Amino acid sequence: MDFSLNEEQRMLRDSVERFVRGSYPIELRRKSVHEQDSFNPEVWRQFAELGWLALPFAEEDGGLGGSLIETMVVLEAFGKGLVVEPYIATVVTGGGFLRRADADQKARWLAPLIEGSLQAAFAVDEYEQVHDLTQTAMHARRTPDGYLLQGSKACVLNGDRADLLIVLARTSGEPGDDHGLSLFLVDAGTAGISRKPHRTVDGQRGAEIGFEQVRLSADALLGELGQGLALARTVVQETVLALGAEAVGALAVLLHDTVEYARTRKQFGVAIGSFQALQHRMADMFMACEQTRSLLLAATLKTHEQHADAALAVHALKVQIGSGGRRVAQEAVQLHGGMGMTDELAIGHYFKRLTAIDALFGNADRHALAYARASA
Amino acid sequence: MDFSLNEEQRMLRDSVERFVRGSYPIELRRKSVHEQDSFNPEVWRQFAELGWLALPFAEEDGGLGGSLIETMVVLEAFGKGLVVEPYIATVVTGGGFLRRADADQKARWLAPLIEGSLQAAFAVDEYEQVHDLTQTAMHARRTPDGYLLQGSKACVLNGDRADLLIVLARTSGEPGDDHGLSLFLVDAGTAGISRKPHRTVDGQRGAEIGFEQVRLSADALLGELGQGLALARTVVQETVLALGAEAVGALAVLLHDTVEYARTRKQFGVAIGSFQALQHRMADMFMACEQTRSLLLAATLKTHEQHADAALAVHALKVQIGSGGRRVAQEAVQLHGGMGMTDELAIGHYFKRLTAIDALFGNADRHALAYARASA
Amino acid sequence: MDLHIPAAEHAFRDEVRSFLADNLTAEIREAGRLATSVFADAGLAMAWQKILHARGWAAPHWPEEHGGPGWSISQRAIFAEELVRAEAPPLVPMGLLMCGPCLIGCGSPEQQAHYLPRILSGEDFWCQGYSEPGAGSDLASLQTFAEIDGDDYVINGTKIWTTYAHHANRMFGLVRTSREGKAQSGITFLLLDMNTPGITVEPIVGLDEIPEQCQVFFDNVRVPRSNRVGEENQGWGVAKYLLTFERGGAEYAPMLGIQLARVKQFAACQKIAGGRSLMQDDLFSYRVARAEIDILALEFTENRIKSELGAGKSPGALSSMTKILGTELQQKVTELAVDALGAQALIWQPRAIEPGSTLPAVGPEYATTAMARYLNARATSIYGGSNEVQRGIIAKMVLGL
Amino acid sequence: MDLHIPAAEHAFRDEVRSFLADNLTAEIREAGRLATSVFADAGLAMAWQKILHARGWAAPHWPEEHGGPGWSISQRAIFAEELVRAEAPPLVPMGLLMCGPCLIGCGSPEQQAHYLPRILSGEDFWCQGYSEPGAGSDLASLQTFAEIDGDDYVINGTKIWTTYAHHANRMFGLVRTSREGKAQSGITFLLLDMNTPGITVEPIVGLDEIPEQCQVFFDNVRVPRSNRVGEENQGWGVAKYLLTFERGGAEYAPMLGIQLARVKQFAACQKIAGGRSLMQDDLFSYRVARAEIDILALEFTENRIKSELGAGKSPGALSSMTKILGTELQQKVTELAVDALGAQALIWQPRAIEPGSTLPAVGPEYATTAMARYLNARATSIYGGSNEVQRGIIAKMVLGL
Repeated sequence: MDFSLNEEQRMLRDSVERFVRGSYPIELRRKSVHEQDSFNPEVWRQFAELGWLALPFAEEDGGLGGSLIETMVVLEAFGKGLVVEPYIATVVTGGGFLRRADADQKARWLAPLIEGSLQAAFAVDEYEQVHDLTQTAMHARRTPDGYLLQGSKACVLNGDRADLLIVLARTSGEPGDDHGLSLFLVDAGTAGISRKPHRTVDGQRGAEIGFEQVRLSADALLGELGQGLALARTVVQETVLALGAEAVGALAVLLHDTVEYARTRKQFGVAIGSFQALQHRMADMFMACEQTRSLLLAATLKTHEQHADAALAVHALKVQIGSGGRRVAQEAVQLHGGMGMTDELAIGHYFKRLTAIDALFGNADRHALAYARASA
Repeated sequence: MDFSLNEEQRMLRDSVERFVRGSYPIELRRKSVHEQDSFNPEVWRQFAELGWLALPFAEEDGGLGGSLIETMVVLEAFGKGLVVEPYIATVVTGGGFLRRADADQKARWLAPLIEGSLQAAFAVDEYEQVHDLTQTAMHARRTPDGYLLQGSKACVLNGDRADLLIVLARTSGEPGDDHGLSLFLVDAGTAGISRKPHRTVDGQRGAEIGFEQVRLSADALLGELGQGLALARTVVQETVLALGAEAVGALAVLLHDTVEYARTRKQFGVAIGSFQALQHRMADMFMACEQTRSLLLAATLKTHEQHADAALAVHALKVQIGSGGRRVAQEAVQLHGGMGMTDELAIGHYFKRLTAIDALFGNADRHALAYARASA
Repeated sequence: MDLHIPAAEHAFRDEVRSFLADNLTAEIREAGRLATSVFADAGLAMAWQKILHARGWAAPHWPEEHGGPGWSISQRAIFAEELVRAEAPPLVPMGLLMCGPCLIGCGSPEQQAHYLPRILSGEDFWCQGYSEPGAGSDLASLQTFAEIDGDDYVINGTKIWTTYAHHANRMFGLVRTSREGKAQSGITFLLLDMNTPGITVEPIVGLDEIPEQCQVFFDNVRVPRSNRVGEENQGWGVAKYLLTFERGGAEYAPMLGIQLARVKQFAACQKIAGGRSLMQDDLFSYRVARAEIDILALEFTENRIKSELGAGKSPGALSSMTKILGTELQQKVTELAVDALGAQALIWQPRAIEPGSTLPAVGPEYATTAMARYLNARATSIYGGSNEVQRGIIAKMVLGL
Repeated sequence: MDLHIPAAEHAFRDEVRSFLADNLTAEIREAGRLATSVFADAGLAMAWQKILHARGWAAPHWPEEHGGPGWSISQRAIFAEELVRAEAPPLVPMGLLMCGPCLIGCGSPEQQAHYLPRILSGEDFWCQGYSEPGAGSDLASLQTFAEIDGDDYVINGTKIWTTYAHHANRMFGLVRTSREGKAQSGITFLLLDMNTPGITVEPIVGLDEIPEQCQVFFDNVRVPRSNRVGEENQGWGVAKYLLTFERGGAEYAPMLGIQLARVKQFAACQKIAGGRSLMQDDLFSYRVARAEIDILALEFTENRIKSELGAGKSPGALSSMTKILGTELQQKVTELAVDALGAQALIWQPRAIEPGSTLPAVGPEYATTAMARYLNARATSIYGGSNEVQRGIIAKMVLGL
């Protein structure tokens, strides 16, 4: 058992952390959010240049052949820096699907993604449901030369600017069935697609996307017809890992900043960090952060090494980032007092990001129940 | 809306509290538990003399015509004094059934109960189940002249010495069915009944009771054949209220003793009650106690006045005494340090009683789910 | 001991309901429904106050001689409950619930005659100048100084977390007039005109992107000495008096009950695995039940306090308890709302939910306010005396620690 | 970064397993299975120690030159896990885990030569004399005094919470030898023979009705000065050294995993409404899952600490974290066991569950120990440095508050 990064991974970590600290100040992020629809093209160009967009892809596909561990290293640093650009949507989730695409599909979509000229979004959630893949109602009907998509998707992250939409739709069965789901690679410019963009609470962007008689050619199908559920679950699992790494980074900053604030903020003539009640609560925050990091390690390594209980460990991680993360973030705001409630301080933005991470792909409760059922 | 006791109720409260303080010291209780099988006949004689055994029964049945409110007043004081004698098993639960019995049954069983010469026990729980009336497996078969009981009951409180067993058994249907349950008034000396007595963690006594071809005459049936579930639920509801009152009394003592201990126990040169972390936790204990008292009021008055949501309020009370009670009791032990873990201090005995109260008739979780289903 | 409601109270409830049915306009009701904080849209809240004032109902807690309706404690509770049930926006509390009662108890006859009618009518919009950057929980350490110069105080310093200072034309507040002795003993309670030269107001944008709070700067601001309430250096006592009054009446349970009912309503429309609704999910409905049980308990705790008040007793430190329980439950309820939404909770459109906004909102209506409410509710355990301070009060005042 | 287990470790695990299969007798295993505390039946624990000692495995943490097996950190962890898995009773820790390492680090060659072999063989049974009625969390305030008289110390005072003092023939402990200066600086570490005249032991009955703890009284007890460990008045340092050693190795996750698996096993036999088992109940299985997830996290936290130790670093205050997490999880797991039992949790038969008891037990076996375990587990957050003290250590040592 070995928990240390190897030389290359350490260099990668140092380089991402250097970028975040040096080239991604909070003002730049704020500008990106409020003036650039949460996407700074210059930042994305640097990601491409530094090779981070190529990281998780096989060398024969033009990638760097990095493993899950490298992705975790990048995301933890992005979590610390509260990077708002849609790395997870495009590279982790979008890229996760494209890694499993066929050669023609890769040539069409993956090459520009790695180059930095393509944005992707996973159109999965729908209204009137709490994230559950089997509840998918949107359907794709077979036509002589392809498929006809009909339905709508809610809160598609990065959906406002994505060039490529990866759409989960029903090619047979009814909502609730765990068969009959298929995945499609859809050009966002296809006729019949309409988007209502919106901001998200954590400074990112999403869209409600309508599909009205959208005609797809047969080669839009990703993987096997009717076998989309398993693939979607695999990629969601990888996405949850990435969110977990980001959360671990964000939690480290929340803990650090809160402790620093408590050491310097004076009330009643002393630093508030000298109050025992607050000390004990910060000790609890510390333990929650450490336990989260432990589960990130467990889930990443078990998935990477394909252990039988990898899926369980990923559920466990999502439970912990949701529930431990919520508690730590709420305490960080509370201990900052009024300042924690301001848009000005970074604390609140970490709070919002952790709130969003919990809500995505099923919150702590959903994953705890999934864990319970799988481990009974 | 009026939350004050009337003159008679105040006198009753004063009299029970006077008894508990003056005539029921912890040493007497200890003697009762360890030397008298948890039953001091002299104490029971005084209960009879003071009229407390007659309290909840109609005047025409030889009772004093007290309402639920009077029973709550008695039980809260008993909770403060940690009275171990089986008032709830015999008077509240046993008496609850007998109040609804026919005239002959009352003449046979209720008169000696009020007089103090009869002990009762409700034989309801069985092994391999968490309290759920509909899971009852024990059955009673009709015979030409009555019924034949077969099966066994687990942890029958006061079952070791009860003269009267009130037995819930299945006269039709299968475990899980909510019909086909009937109640029987059974002389504990009837042939075929065997008992394995045991202590209970809270200083009381119970028994595993086996029924092997036990012949009952037709008049043993309480209420209508196959209609036992509704009546059992009503009496369980009243029993839960009584347990709630006892819990409120016990919690008041735990809080009081913990605060007193914290004010006097010194460590690091100061009273431990001056440590902010402990102060905040005692404030939480205080709030939990007050919220429990509020739910006792709500549940008692709504049941007494037969409000539509009375059953909901009783579920709520059981949730609160279980979960709030557990938290307060655990904190009381923790704040007492090693002393809280000793048999010598009363703290631990209150802790055990509250633990038992939670476990009886479905714990906090069971009642929370019942509440959820009833209020959805 | 009973839960009996006298017929007169039923009649009074009917009277309030019919008034609300007739007078609470759709526009004002929308401001209540969309409010994501205890502070509704300022303009519409003031409009609503004017309507209530016309009926004599703007200040239920005030004594009759100053313009209160002369209601019993039960009547006030009924009135408050019905306002919540009708989704009326909460009135701005700084004048009606804070400054007014304080002037009634501690103000001079002249101050009462001048200010009280203008509070009732809404002509004056008050804000509260207490906290400072260095004086939050430790309010007594405040440093904004008022120096005597002739008939005036000359004020320098800054106040922070001043809710709606950018809407207000008046401020009541605490300033330091002496640095001698204990920190509490050099504080004076003043009334200010926000249009006085030297006052600058800077709104602070909150997590929910709404500028509800402000920082206020004082640069040689002259305030007539006649604007002092109580004696010089005795302002701490005035503030404490205000606090007792402010807390006594607060009731959280009715509002919480309605907010939770809304959560249940939309959770019943959310599907989970197996096609069941989220309200059929044991875990979620368990959490809802736990909140509902806590709210029921709080309702009776508040009833118990009211019945003590009715018997002329002071609720004392029990108001610290309801503040803690009420605010932490509110946080729990807003959390449940977010949890019921799944990814839709992320849709963020603060401008679209402003009353009267014509911006199109994305997603179902119930998703539009949940997140902003959740964010805003985090402040409830910070302001009004943080819950840490309240726990300290219980430990000291109730438990004697 | 990997979870790879080298082949040598697999082989070692097999070796341990086969040893346990051959040597852990049914009687001793019963003592492990019925243990409701970290202290199993003293007689059987000592019998088990003798069997391990015969194989050279009684003291995995000791250096080889003093009789340890010379194992790596991983081997020790594997050994500990396999003991737990086989339901072996825990060994009595006061000699092997506390006194022994302390003598190895701070004792004189003579003390080492005399005592260490007797610890390993089980010839000596040690108890720890630290706490006093007035010195619990604040250990440094201890008052038991040792006065010098010729070649002896003469001790007067009392110790409390002395586990198994009634079984012990030796005590190591802290006494005050000076009242000058800081409280910590007048303390001396001594070794005592429990048969010395003037020592009285009074067992304290616990909530679980088991006399595990004792109070020990000293009335002019003479102890040779040669029984001092370290210098006079330097005992605090010795005790701190012991503490570091004691904590470093503690692993909670393996034991917790097995205890929780048992809860799941019997919860699967408990029926609830609808005839489903309690493990099919979403709420109960949710609580089990939460505990299981916390245990998984703790397992990796402990792995991380081990890997730091392997790299030669000190776990430092992180051992405070595993103490808090481990004990609070243990409390949670024992709570789940009680919750799974319903009313059967009340059946109380402490005598019937003593190893070798022939008293008939009422009810199924799984119901016999759950309540005693729950009660006993409440002590785990009190002893060994209360969890309040541990949180303070994290705040100060890790967070720098």
